[in-house]
Amino acid sequence: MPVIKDAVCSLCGSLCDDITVTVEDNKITKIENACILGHSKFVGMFEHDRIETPMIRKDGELVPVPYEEAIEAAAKILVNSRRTLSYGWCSTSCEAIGKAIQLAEETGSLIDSTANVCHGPSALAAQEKGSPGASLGVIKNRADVIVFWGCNPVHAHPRHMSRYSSFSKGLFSTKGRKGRKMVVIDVRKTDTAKLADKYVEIEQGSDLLLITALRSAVNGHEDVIPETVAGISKEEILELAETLKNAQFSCIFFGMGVTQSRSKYKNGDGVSSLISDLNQHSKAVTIGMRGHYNVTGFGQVATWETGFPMAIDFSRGFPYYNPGETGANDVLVREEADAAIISAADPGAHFPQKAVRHLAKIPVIQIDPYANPTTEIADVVIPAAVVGIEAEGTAYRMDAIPIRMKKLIDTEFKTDEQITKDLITKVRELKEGA
Amino acid sequence: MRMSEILIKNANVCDPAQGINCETMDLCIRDGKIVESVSESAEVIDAAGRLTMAGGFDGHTHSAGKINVGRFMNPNDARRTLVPGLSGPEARTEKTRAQVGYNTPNTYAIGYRYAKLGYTTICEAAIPMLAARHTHEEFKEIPILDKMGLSLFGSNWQVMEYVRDKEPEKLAAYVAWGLKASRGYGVKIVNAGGGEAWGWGKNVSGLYDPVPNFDVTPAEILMGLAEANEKLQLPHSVHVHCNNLGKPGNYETTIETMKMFEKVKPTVDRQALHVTHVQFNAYAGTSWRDFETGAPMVADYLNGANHLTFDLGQVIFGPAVTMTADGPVEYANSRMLHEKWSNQDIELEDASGVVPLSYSPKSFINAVQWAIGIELALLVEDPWKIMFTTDSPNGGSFVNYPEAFTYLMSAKKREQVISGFGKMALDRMVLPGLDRELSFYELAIMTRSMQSKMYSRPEKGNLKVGSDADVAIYDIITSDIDPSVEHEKVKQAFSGAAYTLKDGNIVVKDGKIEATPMGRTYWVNAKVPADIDSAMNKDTDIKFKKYYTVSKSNYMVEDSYLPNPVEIRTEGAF
Amino acid sequence: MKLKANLISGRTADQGAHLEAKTYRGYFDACAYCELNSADLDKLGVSEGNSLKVATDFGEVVVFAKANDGNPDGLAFIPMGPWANTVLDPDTHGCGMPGLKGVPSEIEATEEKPLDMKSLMKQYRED
Amino acid sequence: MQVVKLSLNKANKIPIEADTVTPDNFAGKTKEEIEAILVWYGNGQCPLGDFFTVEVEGSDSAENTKIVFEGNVSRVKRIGQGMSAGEIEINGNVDMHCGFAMKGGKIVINGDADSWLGCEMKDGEIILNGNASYYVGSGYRGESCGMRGGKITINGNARDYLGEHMCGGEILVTGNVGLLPAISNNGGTIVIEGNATMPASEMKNGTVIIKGEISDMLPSYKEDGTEEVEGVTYRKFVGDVNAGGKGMLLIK
Repeated sequence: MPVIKDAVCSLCGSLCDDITVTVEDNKITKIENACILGHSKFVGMFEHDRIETPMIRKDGELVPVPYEEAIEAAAKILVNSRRTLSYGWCSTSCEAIGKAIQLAEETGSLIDSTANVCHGPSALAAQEKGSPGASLGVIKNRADVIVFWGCNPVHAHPRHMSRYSSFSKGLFSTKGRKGRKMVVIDVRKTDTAKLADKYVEIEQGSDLLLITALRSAVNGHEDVIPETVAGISKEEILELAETLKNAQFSCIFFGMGVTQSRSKYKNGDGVSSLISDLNQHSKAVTIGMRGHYNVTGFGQVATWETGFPMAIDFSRGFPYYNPGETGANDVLVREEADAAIISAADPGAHFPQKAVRHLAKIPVIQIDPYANPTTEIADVVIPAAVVGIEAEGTAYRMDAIPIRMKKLIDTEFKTDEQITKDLITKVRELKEGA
Repeated sequence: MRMSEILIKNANVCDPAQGINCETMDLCIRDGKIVESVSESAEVIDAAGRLTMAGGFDGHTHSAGKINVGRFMNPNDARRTLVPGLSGPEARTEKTRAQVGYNTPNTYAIGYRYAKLGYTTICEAAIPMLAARHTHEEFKEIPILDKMGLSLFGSNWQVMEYVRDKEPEKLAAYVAWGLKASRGYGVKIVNAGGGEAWGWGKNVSGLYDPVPNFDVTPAEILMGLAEANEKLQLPHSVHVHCNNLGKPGNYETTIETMKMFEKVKPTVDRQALHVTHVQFNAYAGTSWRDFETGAPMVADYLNGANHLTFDLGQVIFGPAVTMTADGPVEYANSRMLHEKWSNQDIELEDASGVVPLSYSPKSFINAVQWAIGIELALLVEDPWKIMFTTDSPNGGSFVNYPEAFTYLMSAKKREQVISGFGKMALDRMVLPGLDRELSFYELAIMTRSMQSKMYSRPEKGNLKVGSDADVAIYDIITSDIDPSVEHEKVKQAFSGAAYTLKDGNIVVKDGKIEATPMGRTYWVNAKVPADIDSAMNKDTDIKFKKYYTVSKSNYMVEDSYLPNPVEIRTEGAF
Repeated sequence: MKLKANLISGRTADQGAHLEAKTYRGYFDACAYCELNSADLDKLGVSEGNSLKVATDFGEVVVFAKANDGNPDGLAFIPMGPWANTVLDPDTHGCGMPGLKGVPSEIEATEEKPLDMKSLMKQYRED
Repeated sequence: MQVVKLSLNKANKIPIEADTVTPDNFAGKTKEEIEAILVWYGNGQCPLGDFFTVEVEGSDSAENTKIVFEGNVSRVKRIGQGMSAGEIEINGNVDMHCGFAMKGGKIVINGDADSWLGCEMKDGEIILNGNASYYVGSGYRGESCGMRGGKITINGNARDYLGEHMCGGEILVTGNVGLLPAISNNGGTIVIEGNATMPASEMKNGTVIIKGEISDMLPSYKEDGTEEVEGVTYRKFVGDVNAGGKGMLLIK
């Protein structure tokens, strides 16, 4: 039976590439080295219901149709729309993302990724202050202080700590966890916090206050810090600042606790500034804990193809970018979008009610391997291959390292890339006909 | 679709590789190559006596990979329209994808705009090997141009260990493997050892300052890699970004580095060393207070040396984005200028940083930087040693090349700019005393001909029979124009070629994109004896097992990333 | 009695493990709950498995009660998913990001049962 | 004097992008010419007359041209973008980017304004007799300079990031503001008569006066005595210390 080594796990932004997969009769029967999330993706796919056939909603019900009919219906929606939202494209390959962007350009659509409800503010932060980071192996080999701020890798990135951070060993970190100080800053004592040497419980929404206090401490302005900031005593803040200053190499990993809370991107902006200040004393970097396995890839591809990482509006034929105006939720909550194409993401599950209600009102095209809440409000549904298992392609890890995902088993399903190409062809046909 | 035959009539050819200096003749093209003659059915382009050169070749540009960080952190660059027709947002057309940007244009704009300038080949100056797929993914989306890239070796653990342990053969084997893994064309060394020091927030201070924990000096790294480069008989020499870049007084390190390479014997008919963006490395003085030009000293050395080439790194006034594997320099820039700062250290390999900035003629430092690039071009007598660059977009965007050409060709144009400088700036430069004006012939050498030799690409940068039919026709009648006076016309003509042909396809006509064929990617596959290769692989196996976070089997860039590859094989002299 | 709580949403391993099985009971179990600490649950007089009604300015949703003593007083957590999103803040704050953490809420015990995923989504289609 | 009255025929959801609607562009034009001016609507362009009933009185230069919007134009973006002279009056709510990069003239809004009001404004005046949304007088994404000159008066409340990256000019808010007003300021004056949260983060230069209550004062300001402005004595704070800032934050 074929055993595939060093397979890439296409679930979260850790993009572990040391998975051993056993395939029997075109089924994955065994998987080694993966976490619970990866295991569920690789082995679960033989248990979960696939969308078996293209479908179109007729009289309120999704009914099976031939592929060509679904493509034509989808293309018609796109051609007849004045403001299409193309959304998702994060649990898929960079090759598919490139085609999605081309489709958006040719249809004058607006295209956005799941960063809209995840690390979008981190991009805005980088646009204010830059993003001082490193590849994950740099942390593994060098870091003696690791901070997890508003993130919970035990749940969201289960192998992160063993492969890249807290527990990993490297050239200058031979003692692994013993040689490292692990700090967790969060609003509640998460399972990650339980593993920390130091847990700092911050008042929800006060991240920028704490970041600013840390900066003042690091920059020698202790005097401006009051006795308590963000629910934390000045003494504790000064101690934390000393820990960071005296590190040989520190890394602040931050998650949605930072990006989604009050002050939004100004928190990430503050973290970048704190990192810059810390480098006056020691080496420090920061890395965002990205969720979808290729949300980083969307940002990369979109940036080189359009100049912008997300929330790109092609209405006028050239890319325009302004999250707050051109983000997926912006145009749904304001009820601007008159059609949507959604792939490799699930806004039905992950957008606020008001946005989902608007999606339910407009024609929605969904491309996905699995039924999910978005399917419930979709009008054209096109099943796709599972990228990273049934199709190969490029993905970018949370630290922007590109890795090629392997094809592990055969499939009859078309890839997102192929479906999108077919849509481009059909859209051109319809436009020429018109 | 490729026209099989083209006849370019009445071309005023300037092709220094053949010693042709603006002579009017016909050029024949068949199947993408320059040929002796074509049949009567050939498509005819009437050049009408206009200036005709081989396609331009930018041998040092940041156009794929790190530039994406620049785009990402500067969305404001996308809306800049500083150079009409070559910057800013442009809607898609039937022939072209949508475009944005100035210093950091999207990939499509890079292809179209270089082609409009008559350029047909670029060399990306820095591929971080672990992230090499990224560079090639961007290459795939840069239309028209032929591409190559230089892989970073200067702070690589395996390299430093082999240098320290005096294992030159294994070092050569590792370089060959790294080039293959990253599909690189040559060896780039950025601030040798400095990337590793930056891993601890430090830097190396010069050629003989040991790299922390590795017990090697930058000088040893440079010499070790040069030896490996020659052992592998690579088509390009080592490509060096010197230590101490951007620091007053660094011209001494630069000359010292150049001198050190006098003892390197090239195994291929080309230079032993290419020193890049020398403008940033030709600074005299001891601090920014007494900062002044070091160009005369560097030029003086270069005039007596015959073993090396260099490029300018010319500064353009206005916004720029600095991006380099020299991590500590970028951090220092950001603190000094209070600018945003991105950093990306790459495990076991190198560092990098990106910082936007703006060069102002009102700043005496920027004015002197501007002058240094031009001084180097004018003070160094032999243009075959000089490649014209702005180190795009470090000194400024490549779309300003036509503007910069006028600095070299017209003393009047220089006077115009210099008249805006303060006395302090004028006291720190020698440019006002230089009256040399470069000819079209000399410009052609610096923008295409010398690159052919420097990169051992005989089919590029010239119009010899058998060469690639990459041709640029500019709307200039050389006999009717005095570039010294009519510099505006020169700039206009170089800003939008009358024709650019790529492999015999008309890709630009009257400054507009006509076709967007996919270019090639050149990479080097250097042969290494099997026993040495296998010994080296045992060492790298350990690196991957213990220190990398990517499996060795997932490291190598797959064929699918190079849709149109050209593999250059070298035999090696082991 | 109504408890005023600061509501946040976020990932959990269980929610993540069901990303591609959202039509299953396991997903419902992984997402249709609200965590409070034991003291807060006591205040509401509910124990794990009872129903809670969570109301904000943006909607209300019925979910199961779950205890998590890592939560400080007055902090409520619902895993990211359609149940949480019924009550989160749609305003994108000028930067594209809705209010998915830090939404003021009122929580009370209820006899109603949480809707399954399809029933929840059906409302949106039919309203 | 030329007066152009525009009445929206039917409320729209997809925004109209009216960057061509300025006194500079309308001056001297007839009703027919104005109706024919193209505006973006989603991914296509339409003549203004498709959306608006246009009435024109007189014909004059830009300085002497006044454009009046009758009623809400809450989905019309970029009104008055880049205008250099004349006046625009909006008798209702207006969408994003109103007065973006304006260089002169005057805009009066008798309603609420959506985000980016007076963004990157260089000169001129905006009077908002209603509430403003996010990013009043700020800069485009990634820019280091927002508003450079002119004056914005808000007779109401404003939301977050008011005056982000402001480099010059003046903003007056008679009501309350949201989070992080005057963030990353590098010049200009902001006066807030009501309350504010986390003001003046990373201010390098400029003056911010807050007459109401402050929530969550950032721990990066040094108290430095008092300052009297127009007869009122304020506590004076200098900073932001982390930006090496010389900004002045005056609070009660």
